[in-house]
Amino acid sequence: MAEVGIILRQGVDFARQWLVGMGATPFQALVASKVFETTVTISVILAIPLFLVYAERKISAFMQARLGPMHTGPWGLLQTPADTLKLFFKEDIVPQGADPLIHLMAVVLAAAPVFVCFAPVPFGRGFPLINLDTGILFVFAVSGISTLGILAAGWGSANKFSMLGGIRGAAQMVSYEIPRALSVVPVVLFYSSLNLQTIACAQMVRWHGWMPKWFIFYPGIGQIAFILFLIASVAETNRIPFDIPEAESELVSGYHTEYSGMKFAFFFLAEYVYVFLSSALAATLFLGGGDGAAFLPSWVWFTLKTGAVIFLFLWFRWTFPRLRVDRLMQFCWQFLLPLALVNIVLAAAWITWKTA
Amino acid sequence: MTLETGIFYGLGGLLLILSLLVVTTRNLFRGALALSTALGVMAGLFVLLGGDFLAAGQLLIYVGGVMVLILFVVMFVQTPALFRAPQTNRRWIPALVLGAGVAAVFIHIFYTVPMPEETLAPAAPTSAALGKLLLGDMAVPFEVVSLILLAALVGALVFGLEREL
Amino acid sequence: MPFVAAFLIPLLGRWLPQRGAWISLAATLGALLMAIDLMLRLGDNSLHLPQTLSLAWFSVGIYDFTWGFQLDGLSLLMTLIVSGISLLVQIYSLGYMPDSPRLKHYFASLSLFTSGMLLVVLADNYFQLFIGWELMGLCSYLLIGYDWDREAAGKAAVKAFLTTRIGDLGFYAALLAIFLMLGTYNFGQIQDHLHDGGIAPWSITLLALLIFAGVVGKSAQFPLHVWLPDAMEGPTPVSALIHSATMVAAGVYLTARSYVLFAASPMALHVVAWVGGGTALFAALLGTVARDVKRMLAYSTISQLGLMLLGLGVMGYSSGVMHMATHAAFKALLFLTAGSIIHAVHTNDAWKMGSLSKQMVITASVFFVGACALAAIPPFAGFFSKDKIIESIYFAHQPGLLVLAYCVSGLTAFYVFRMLALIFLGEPRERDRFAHAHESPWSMTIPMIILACFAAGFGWILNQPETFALFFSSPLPGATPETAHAPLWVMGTGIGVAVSGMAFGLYLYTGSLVGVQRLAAAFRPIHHLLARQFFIDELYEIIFLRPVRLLAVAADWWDRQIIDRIFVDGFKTLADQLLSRGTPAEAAASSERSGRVQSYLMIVTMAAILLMLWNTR
Amino acid sequence: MTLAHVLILSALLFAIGVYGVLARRSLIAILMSVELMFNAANLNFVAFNHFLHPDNLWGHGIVLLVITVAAAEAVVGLALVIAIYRNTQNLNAEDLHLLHD
Repeated sequence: MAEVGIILRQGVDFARQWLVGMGATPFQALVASKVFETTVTISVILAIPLFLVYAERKISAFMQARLGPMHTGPWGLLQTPADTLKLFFKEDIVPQGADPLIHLMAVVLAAAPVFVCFAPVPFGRGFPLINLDTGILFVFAVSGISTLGILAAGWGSANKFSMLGGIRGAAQMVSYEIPRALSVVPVVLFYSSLNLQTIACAQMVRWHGWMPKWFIFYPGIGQIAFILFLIASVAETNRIPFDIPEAESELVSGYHTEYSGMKFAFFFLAEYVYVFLSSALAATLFLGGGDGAAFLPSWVWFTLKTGAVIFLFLWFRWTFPRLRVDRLMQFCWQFLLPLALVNIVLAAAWITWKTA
Repeated sequence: MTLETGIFYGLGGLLLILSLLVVTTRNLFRGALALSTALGVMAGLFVLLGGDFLAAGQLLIYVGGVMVLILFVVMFVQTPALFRAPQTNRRWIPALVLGAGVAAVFIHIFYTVPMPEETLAPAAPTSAALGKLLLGDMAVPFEVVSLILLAALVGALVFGLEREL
Repeated sequence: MPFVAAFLIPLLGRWLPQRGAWISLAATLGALLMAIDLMLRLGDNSLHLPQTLSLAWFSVGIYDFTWGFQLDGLSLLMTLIVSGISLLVQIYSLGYMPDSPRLKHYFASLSLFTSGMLLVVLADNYFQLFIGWELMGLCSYLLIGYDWDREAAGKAAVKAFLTTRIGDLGFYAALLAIFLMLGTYNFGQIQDHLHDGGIAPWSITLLALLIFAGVVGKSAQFPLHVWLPDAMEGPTPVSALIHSATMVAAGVYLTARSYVLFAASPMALHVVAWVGGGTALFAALLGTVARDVKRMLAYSTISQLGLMLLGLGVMGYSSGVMHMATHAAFKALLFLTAGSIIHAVHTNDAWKMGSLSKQMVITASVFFVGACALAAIPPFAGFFSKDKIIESIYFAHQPGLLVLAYCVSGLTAFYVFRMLALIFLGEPRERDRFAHAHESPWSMTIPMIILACFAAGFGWILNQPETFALFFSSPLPGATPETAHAPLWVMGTGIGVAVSGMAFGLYLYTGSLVGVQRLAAAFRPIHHLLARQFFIDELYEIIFLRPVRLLAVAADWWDRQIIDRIFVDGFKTLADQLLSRGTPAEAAASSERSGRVQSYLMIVTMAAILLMLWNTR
Repeated sequence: MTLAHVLILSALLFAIGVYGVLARRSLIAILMSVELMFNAANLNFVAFNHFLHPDNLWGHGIVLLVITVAAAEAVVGLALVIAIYRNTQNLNAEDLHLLHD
């Protein structure tokens, strides 16, 4: 297998030169190539939830000693596309008394930022769409916008359960964003860069010639940061055990109770893409990105690591019970946040000690 | 017209429309959403002017933080009557005149003061240099701001408490 | 390390057994081990003093601030003492307060306190020292007020905080002055400046005196001593840590650290010596009449701190510092034994105890060791250092101070053995308490025994030529004849005074106390004066608080009667008069005075526009 | 895109904010208008930095501080709004004139 990223990059460069040769200005060629790259990336990302939903169903079924979807296609492989098709053709209902504009905007605000977040993520060699200097900060900033979408969904549905779900969701996401961002600060300190590609490349070295110098292997600091990031990411994606915004037993379905058809599908999609994004970030920041033994290309390694983290997400779902809402906040502010701060101090001390 | 100028006009127009929406709409929730979008557009303008770190900070703090808070409060104090009543007070005409006056005076000033005419390309990435600046020459203002934040935290707690301390 | 522990304890303490005490213990132990390691490396010459380490911190304008550590004999000694005593005190606390509900806060504050003190002794500049200094002030407030549901404890905490703050004001002014005059906080650079002779003598005196104000506050010297006896409201281990060995010693440490400044100004030295000596005598007198066990010790602390400053004030740098070291050991010991006694009999009043040596053999014997050390009976620690102080006074040719020191020495021996007799000898005065008294658990006795060993032998160790040269070599070039020996009578008189004080104390207070009461009756006015602490608190009330209260009342009256009545209401009437004439413009103006924010804002905006137009024209 | 263009944009934005502060009834709307004015000022800082002093970043630093202070202002302001609402069930700036003599 080859380095798909580098091949793609070369292909795009070649196409751009060809366009210029055909009489386009370099600027137009650049725009065209960027549009192409973006389209490709977004299509790939859009396909990811299909696999994730299938994987989630299968894995959770195995964890509960069931078989999961079996009837549609071989091993139930076509179940998810079928469900997607069904969602496509469902009627789009706007509840009476709801604000239709906000009802619609909520979907856009919740789902659109996710795709933007992928721009600086390096999926392997040659991959990041734009080599953004503020990389990780950009991702956090843009993913913060989704909070607005959840609030708007809660408000725009004219439904008490939605409203409660929206408020809970916003409170939870705003709170957990802080330990999530702070858990990454040690990484940024160590590699003195916010750029995701720089961070990934900096981890492609070895300790004593064999031990991968991934961030998670820094004793103490790396593991604490990774666990903090993982917990906060699970909370950010509103998944069990942090799924009180949509807790079925309390709030029907939380903020997307009143959504149907494609609008609902987009909330659903956004959640799974967020899972993928968080796992990809975890792989980039803590697990060395595309680093790995040479017999596989970097994008395969990256996918494997991301898959491993995604598996953790699915595993959590069937392992932990749901937290009560006050416990959830207490956990964030009284445990995760101080721990993240202590971790930053430790990291700073480590660096000072190394450089002194 | 370069690409940057085009983007600038686009973003600027969008910004003005959105902010007009903020001050005119009767539905506060819509107004708040428009404001958040306007702040996002502002982040785009920052990028255009070479402030990549600032743009991310703007999104993170304003859109992800302050606006969520404002939406929260809107949801907290929502009364249907609030949205049907006229949203301007009795003096909206003088206010309009004054607003126009402010704009006119500013623009007048900008045209009387000599301005550099050249346009510049977006600068190099700023995060590292900005970090050095904030912890170096701007250390004291930085610390003062942290004090202000602490005071705001305590103040918000005191005002927001249901019962007296 | 204790600094990290201070943050870890509140964080993790909830889930840990003993509420996180072990984190604190481990961190302090780590600090102690590091200090011992440094000490050993000094021993085999792999490390040379002084060592410094500094990092760029931040810069304001042209000034760069650094975050630096300095290690020399003095700070190494202090590090050893602070971490050692802190460790012992923490072990002791485990036994003393095993099931207090706020143990987490307690250990967090202790750790933070220890780290503050370590910061003070390791800092290489005044700015950093000040941070540690204030950190300690905060922690002492927290720890004294630990039992904050008792009113006395809360008041004592506030008193301690405010009183030390007065001194800190001086120190703060000194910081500003140092920076203005020298442009640096670094000890080494300040020393260089002084050697260059670029500063006027009066300004050195000013700096030294301002710093001394901070010392007076922290080390509880007259007239800011009032907080220390009250601070005994805190838990006893806290008293042992803060009010005997470390925090109050920080003041003396600061004097020693700034010694170049003091030494360059004879006048400042005189002030130091006389304030120290005066306080020593004064507190020793108070100590002879106190009833509360811990207050007795508190007065003795004040008195001993006075002695240290006296020693420093007569150019006896090494004697003062050495006394600080030995005092740390035996005073911590005395406080811990006092805690053990209080733990056993549940009272602070020495008159309700008696004959306890029968029940608490270990406590009694270690108390005896501590008492001997404090009284400067020869082989014990206090003797060596106190002798050094007396010798330095002798070399300074200050007969007045010499007499003062002898008086203090005698009184010290007197009151400490009075205390010993009251608590451990004689008849049990309250049968119930006596019957319930018992020896303390191991976690309390072991630290006491260790400290007793130090109280016995520390002076001798420190007096060895090698250690002496390591820890006490003066920072001044061409120092006083530290190695010379005074004539034997100087030492002899000291021992004689101490022994006679001891004998007198034992004689008077063993057995029946009738004689004592008769004596007190005979000197009734003096006794009363002493028992009320020379009316210092009352004096403060009259001098400072009454005028402030009067001023407050006056200000209140002024605001209500003059400002509100005449100006505000007057203007309102005036405006009403003017506006009631009723032209349309005035009516409009009146409506704009409606209390509505936005109308006001509108006028402001209008004015702003006009101003801008005016300026750009 | 020259400095003048950016400044005019920010002037217009500021004017809209002024109008909002002066004319809106709801306290929350007034707060939002204040945020608009803050942003107009920020835009000016960045623009001046970009066009006049491209060699340093003081403008950016100040904008960061302004954003922080604005966040603090919003927090306190909204806490006040909630307190007022709890006491009076009313957020109309015109009805709040306790300072009226």
